[in-house]
Amino acid sequence: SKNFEDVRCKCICPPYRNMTGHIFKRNVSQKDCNCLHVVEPMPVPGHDVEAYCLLCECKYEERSSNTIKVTIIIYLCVVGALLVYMLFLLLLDPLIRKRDRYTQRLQDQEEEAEVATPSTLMDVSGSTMLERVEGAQQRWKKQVQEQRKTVFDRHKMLS
Amino acid sequence: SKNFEDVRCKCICPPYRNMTGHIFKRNVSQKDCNCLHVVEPMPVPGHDVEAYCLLCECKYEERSSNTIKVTIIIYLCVVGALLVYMLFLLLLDPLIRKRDRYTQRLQDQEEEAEVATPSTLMDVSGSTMLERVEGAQQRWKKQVQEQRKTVFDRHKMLS
Amino acid sequence: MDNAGYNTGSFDGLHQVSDDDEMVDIAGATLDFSTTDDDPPLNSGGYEEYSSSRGMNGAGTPAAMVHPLDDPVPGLGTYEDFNTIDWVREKSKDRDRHREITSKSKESTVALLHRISDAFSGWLLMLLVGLMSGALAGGIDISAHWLTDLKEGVCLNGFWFNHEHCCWKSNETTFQERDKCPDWKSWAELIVGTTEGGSAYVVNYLMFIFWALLFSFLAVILVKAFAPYACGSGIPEIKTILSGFIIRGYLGKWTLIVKTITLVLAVSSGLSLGKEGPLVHVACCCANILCHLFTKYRKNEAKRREVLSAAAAVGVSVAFGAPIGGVLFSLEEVSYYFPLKTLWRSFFAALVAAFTLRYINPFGNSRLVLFYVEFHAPWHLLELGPFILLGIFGGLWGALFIKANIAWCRRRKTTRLGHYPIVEVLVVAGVTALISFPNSYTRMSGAELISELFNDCSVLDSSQLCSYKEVSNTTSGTSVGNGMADRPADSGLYTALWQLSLALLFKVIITVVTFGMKVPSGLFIPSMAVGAIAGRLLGVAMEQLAYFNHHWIIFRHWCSPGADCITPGLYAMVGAAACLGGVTRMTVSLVVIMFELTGGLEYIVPLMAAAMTSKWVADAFGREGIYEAHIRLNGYPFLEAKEEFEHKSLAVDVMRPRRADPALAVLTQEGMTVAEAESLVESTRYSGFPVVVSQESQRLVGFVLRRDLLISLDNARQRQEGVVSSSQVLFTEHAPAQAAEAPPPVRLRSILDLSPFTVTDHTAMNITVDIFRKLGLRQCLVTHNGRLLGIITKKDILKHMAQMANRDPDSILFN
Amino acid sequence: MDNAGYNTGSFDGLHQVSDDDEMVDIAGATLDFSTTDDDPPLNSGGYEEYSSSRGMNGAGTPAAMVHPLDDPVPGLGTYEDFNTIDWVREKSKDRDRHREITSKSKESTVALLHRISDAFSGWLLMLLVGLMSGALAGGIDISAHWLTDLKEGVCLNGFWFNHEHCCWKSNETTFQERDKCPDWKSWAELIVGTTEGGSAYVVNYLMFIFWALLFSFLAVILVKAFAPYACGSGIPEIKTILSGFIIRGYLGKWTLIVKTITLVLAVSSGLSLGKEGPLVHVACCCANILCHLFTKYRKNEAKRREVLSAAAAVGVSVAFGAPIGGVLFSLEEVSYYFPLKTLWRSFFAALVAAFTLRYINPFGNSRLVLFYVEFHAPWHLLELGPFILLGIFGGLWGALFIKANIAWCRRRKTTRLGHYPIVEVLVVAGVTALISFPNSYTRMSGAELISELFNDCSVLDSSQLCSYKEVSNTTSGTSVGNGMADRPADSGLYTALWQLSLALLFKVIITVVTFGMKVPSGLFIPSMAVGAIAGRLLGVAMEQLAYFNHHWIIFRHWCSPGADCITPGLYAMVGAAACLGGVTRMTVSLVVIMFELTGGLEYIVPLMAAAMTSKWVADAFGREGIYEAHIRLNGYPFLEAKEEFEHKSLAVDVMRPRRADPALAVLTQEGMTVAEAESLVESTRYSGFPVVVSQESQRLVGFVLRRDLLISLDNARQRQEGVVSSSQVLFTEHAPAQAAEAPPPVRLRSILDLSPFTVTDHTAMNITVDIFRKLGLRQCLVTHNGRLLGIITKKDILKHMAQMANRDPDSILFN
Repeated sequence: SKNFEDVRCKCICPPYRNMTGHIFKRNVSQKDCNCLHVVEPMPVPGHDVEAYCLLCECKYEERSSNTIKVTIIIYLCVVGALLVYMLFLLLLDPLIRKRDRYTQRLQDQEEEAEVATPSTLMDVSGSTMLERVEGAQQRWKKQVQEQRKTVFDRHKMLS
Repeated sequence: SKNFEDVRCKCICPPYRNMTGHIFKRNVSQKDCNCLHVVEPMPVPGHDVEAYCLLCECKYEERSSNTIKVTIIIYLCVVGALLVYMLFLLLLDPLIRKRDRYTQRLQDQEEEAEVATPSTLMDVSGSTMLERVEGAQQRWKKQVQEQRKTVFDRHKMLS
Repeated sequence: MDNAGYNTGSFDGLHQVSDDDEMVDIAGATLDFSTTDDDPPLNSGGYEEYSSSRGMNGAGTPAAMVHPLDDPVPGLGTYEDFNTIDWVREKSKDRDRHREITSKSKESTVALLHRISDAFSGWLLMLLVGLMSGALAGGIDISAHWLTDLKEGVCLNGFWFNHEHCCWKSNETTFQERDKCPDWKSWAELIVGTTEGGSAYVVNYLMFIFWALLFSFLAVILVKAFAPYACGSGIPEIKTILSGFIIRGYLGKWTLIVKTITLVLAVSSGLSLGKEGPLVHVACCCANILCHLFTKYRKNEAKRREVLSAAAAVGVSVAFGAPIGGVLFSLEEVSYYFPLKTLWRSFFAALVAAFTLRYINPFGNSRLVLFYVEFHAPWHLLELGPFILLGIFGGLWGALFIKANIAWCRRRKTTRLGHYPIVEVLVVAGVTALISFPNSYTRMSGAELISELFNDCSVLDSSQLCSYKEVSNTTSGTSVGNGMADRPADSGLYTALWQLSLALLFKVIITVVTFGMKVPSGLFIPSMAVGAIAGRLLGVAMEQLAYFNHHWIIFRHWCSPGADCITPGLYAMVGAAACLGGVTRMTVSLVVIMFELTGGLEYIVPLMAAAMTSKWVADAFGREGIYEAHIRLNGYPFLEAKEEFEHKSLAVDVMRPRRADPALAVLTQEGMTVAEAESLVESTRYSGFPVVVSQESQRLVGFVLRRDLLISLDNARQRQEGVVSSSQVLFTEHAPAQAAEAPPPVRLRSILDLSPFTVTDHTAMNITVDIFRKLGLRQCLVTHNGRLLGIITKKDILKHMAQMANRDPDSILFN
Repeated sequence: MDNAGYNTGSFDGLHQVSDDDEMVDIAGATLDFSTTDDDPPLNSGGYEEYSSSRGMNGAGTPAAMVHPLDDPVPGLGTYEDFNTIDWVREKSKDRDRHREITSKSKESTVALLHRISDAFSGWLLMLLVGLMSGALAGGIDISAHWLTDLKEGVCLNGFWFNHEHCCWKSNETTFQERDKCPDWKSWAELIVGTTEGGSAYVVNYLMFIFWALLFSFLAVILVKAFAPYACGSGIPEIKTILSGFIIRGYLGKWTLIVKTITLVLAVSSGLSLGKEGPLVHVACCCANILCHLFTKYRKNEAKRREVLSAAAAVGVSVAFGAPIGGVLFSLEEVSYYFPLKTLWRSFFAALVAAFTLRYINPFGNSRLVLFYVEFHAPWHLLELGPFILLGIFGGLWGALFIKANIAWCRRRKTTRLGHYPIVEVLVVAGVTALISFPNSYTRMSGAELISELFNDCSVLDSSQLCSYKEVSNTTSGTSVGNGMADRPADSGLYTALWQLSLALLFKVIITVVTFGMKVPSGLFIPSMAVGAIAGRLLGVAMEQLAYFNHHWIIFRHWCSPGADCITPGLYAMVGAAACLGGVTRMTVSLVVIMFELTGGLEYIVPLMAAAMTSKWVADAFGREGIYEAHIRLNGYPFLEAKEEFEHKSLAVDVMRPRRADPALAVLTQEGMTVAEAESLVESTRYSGFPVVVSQESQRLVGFVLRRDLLISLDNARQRQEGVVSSSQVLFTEHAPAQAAEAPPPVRLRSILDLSPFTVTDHTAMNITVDIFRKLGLRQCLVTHNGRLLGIITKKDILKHMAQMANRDPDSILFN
């Protein structure tokens, strides 16, 4: 099941008798991950192989390039989605709302009628899915605003 | 400072090409504790040495024979002293005490006048070193007796 | 339906179903889960609907099974935001629940199954927390690595590969430049087409700064837009939450998403911060969210805190690949209430998380952390001298850092600086990028730097730090080990040392202003980096000293020429431990974490010596670690379990009312009307009222919470027929004889806590503080010869402690 | 002078000096230190001498510095044997002391030095405990090794060498018989002059039995003669002591000496017991004795228990070479009150002890334990199946062992069997020797057996367990590791398996009757041996199964021919952990100990799986581990912190007096005469009396301890002029107006505890139990609406818990 791309045996051979160090990589199975199988071409004559190989260090490594790919793509998607949603909230949302029946209520929210607001919001929601989502979104926005005030404006927390 | 006797380098070489396994010991310094220095005479011809040595495992070990000697001797002394003292308490002590003024009081101790006894014992001690030691010994004996009753007779504890 | 007291207007069935949806719906527009028991349902008017929907729902979804212990009035037994929970009440609620399930389980098989699933739900939850945290940590590691390398260039055979993975198979890598391969293009190569020369350098420099600014801007803007609570390290707040404080939304799903995302951005932007502290916050968020799957934990604040304690262990476990160290960190540093059961569970969860991370294998080398090392070079007893020196350095750095950082944060809190969080982040990120690019040791990420510094110079190494002069006969013999004899330093090493010194200076300064900015920021990595640099410098110095002076009496016995007697990497490790210890004041958990990082028991003594020295030195300048200092700065109601209360005060000195104050507001168990009770509640701001037999005798009957009282009175007025303002409020068991035409009384014995904690007025405050700490009380009544005298709340104690320490008692902000 | 209340008759200066002598004098005839505050000084008549000697002494020895907080009346604030301490009182005593020193330290340099030395005395004490315990453990290891080999033969070039050290330099050892050398003579060789043949075997057999009988006889006779408390493992008693119980002499110097000596004898006699549990007892004895060097710890029972908790960690640390595991063992298994400070200190002490032991190097191989292993063979996920099987086996063995051992111990306790402890030991030792000699796996000591079983078969091994058939091509390739591919078993291995099976059966049976005999006996090694045998058997079986069926679907992916896929040594290790876990119910500490024994993080998951399964399986048969079972068998007053109190009882159901009982015996704060008070004390056996305002109102003022009251009244009668039986006893602050001719009142407010703990009658018992546990109370008063109603003591709670669990409440013996 392992991808051919995703295993390697990496041998690092340090400088030896006027030769510089070398790095060798091959994809062989874990069992064969040793100097004799990986170091090709062998840079030393036959009788020196044992000594040269003693100095080399071979490590078998595995990775999953699919995991990496999927992770990075998901990450970029989430960042993108958040940015788009942020722009939407910043730019488009106020425009849409302007001709909305919620306008009144949103202005109410600006004043801090904390206890009453959720229930008044709840009154209108509950009929269609969209409106309930809307209501939840409003509550969430209020909450973030509250957090923003606590952290950024009043510096009550997390400073 | 290290005793010549107390270091060794022990190489265990497993069976190799029809040769049986061997154990080699030499006292060399830690730096020299490797197959080449310890395995003498080398049982294989020159070109096989590397391979043979790869199979051998060499371990540098230290001990302190003085520590061992002292520990064992101390241990035996303590055991001996305890045994002698036990025999003394068992055999000689009652004989000495028979013509002693303490006889009366010791019999009192047999009855469990627990609270009063220590203080009456204390009354007579305190004048000479010997008597104080005697007093302490009596108290200790009483305590051991008490423990013995708790553990061995009444089985109140440690069962 | 389990979220009693949630949305007060509509308890209809439809909404109940959607309630469960919302928990898994992360598509943006939903309510943060933790508001589910947020809004005070003072104006609940839908009780009938509520109970009917409950009946409907009880047979429905499995998550919504019947809970016989549900309070009849929604909202009873919940807490408001920024309040402290009552541990005793929560724990006995859970015990009642458990007893109920146990006794029911004898009746039917379903109930028995329910009991078994209830018993194992804790373990299942732990498994899930471990899996989720491990997966997230793996994702963070991979993304951060990629994004960090993105500042430098891009991989052509797959943009998602970081530098190392881009050259995974390439055979063009050489011994000197191990990650050079044609697939990886630096920005200069892409833009101006050359890798060498001044123009390439300038392009790379500019791109580096550009990305740093972009990443940090994105991080701060996302935090500000979606989850302000996601900033900072989170550990001070989690400590406070674990001690019983409630911060709604702090461990919510928005916080989780935004913290995960912005943590990667912040780390990649090159700012001097680490991901270890925020990972603890992330793990706690996971735990809190997963708690909502299990009734046992969703509805009980105390039980949930047990899970959070375990989650803190999980966070450290994945941050350092150290499960045991994580558990000890949670025990030593974070947790408040840590029963043995939690010990086992957090160990389990930490293991699961570590193995999940191991399975994901983010670094491709089977290690959980970048700076894992494995060396077995011996150390000599005389080296304890330099190790203790490092400990002193670490302690000084810790004390200095705490003082400077707190001063800076106070400045941010109080002056106009705090009004420009975005500008602040951008400026710091820009300056960091500007200064750090020219120096290769600041350009690399903190974890890589530490990894490089911890590394012992073997023959296989080609880094600048290992450029020693070759001495003849070094490779003689057949010793296969990695250890190499001490050698004189080469000019490359001297350059490296200069660069390291500058990096040290830069890190020390920039970390002070970075920690506390409005991006997720951990402190472990920068602290360790500072210590590792200092340690490596000292280590190389010692090595050269020993090499050139091996005839000195102190070196003679163990540092003969040709011997490998000093390991600079070990010094770096000890230095890192010392600095981390100085800042956080961890001891055992620190040593165990380092021990798990290196896997060798032989270094416990050097690490211990350094950690202890560092703690003692730092304690001489101020008793509190960075987290406690931040807790105090923010005025959270946190009763430190480590420091003893040393003063001679008695309970009577701390309790309210003071001598000059008006008498304590009490309710009587009978004889009060609803109107009187309501006006008493309205006219005061206390969160609870003692109930006494009569005003004259002041003999204590019980204690009733303001919130419970308000809800119950409200409820009675709306539901119970004939209740008017002149109705009697009764806390007694049996109603006294009343006139026939009198309105029916309101019976409130069910909300009365009949076993309030009391101490006598002569009780020493140290005992009282101990009781508060160990039992997790919120308030305690004070009596004298059986008469009620006053009340002590947690806030009173904290204020008193502040006063005793000559601090401003009004710095305690919350209840 | 610090031993206030010690010997009541002679407080002269001479004796004071000798008092310090006694502490270091171990020459036999001195008093065990722990009786120093033993005898109740009810009839103290020498107060004047006492205080004068105190004045004399205060300027004298440094250990006897002035303690301003000394009680004026000797004996106040001490406890009687077999009583429970009051943690709250002890802790606030210590805080008062500390505060006093702190405030004094501002006055003079001497006082400042005193304060500093006081602050560091804890660390110094820990250092000493670590050094002493480590040294003793080293001595025990060396002696036990030697004595064990003495059963077999003797070394001619130095009788003090054991077999291995005798052949230390000999080059006559061969690969097959690694410890054969001419210097070492078996008894047969010395007596009949031959090493082979029937007669030699018989002589060796007889000598083996002779030595076993001699050693066990010496052990039991020394225990009986000098320190009966030295028998058993000691951990149940130490648990009880740490929870606040007092057993005078249990941690005394005679116990230490005799336990050390007889432990070696018992282990060497070949009995199926280990030295690990008793080492904990030895370490605690060291700590207790060293406590007497520091006033801070000598005079405060609570502080001393902190040190003892750390000492328990030290004991495990030296027993297994596992400092972290030791600390966790102390935390999880033994300790009751374990503040963070103790965590740091016990870690420090455990490290010091481990390094002392490492320095002594008892095995000559730089390892701290005989059965240290280091293998890195990987394991496959599918192997979790057999590991869980081993966990089930361990759990079953644990449950069975506990039941059988407790039944046997109960038999010993109640029937005539208990009257012949010496005969019992001799018979068991004889039988053990008789049966174990023919089987080489029972003949060797438990630790050696475990070491052999844990060992992975490498090419270097020549043991019977590693006799596999040679398969061609096994040594091809240049793999340098020790791992070898799986091979088919040889006949030698089959013989070994048979022998192991018999050994398993024998060990299982003999351990049940051995544990609890009147010699020092630990349980860890026998349990681990049982598990290791079972694990090895299963491991070899799995290996052969995989070898011969490598085409099976479950083996195909990981067990291809020529691969080293199953490590029987790992199975042995997992089995050992499972059995130990089943018996002791340890989890985390067990895993960490095993982890430190092997040094590889990769085996945590198998160990964890086995330990958890084992605990769950064993818990299904009975909740308590072997130590708790022994505590219950002996009726010690131990309030288990792990199990929750699940019943619905209220405080009013548990308190005394019950409904039918006579009213509570109370004192009034004024109006009682000395004679009345004395007769009240005489006519009851309560250990304390509440003081109320008046008999009618029953409003609580405070609480006074019986012992304090008796001592004070006695003291007043003897010292205060004019006190007669009709004198008033006053607990009030201000004396009421009295007739002029009335005798002077006895003022006892100073001994009155003005802050007794109270709960209301409606408090649920689970909360009350929690309060008792967490605060370490001895008693608690029960009130109703401010009136005193009754009292709950720790014993009442334990009795109630016994009743709830359908056990005999009278099994709780002590107070």
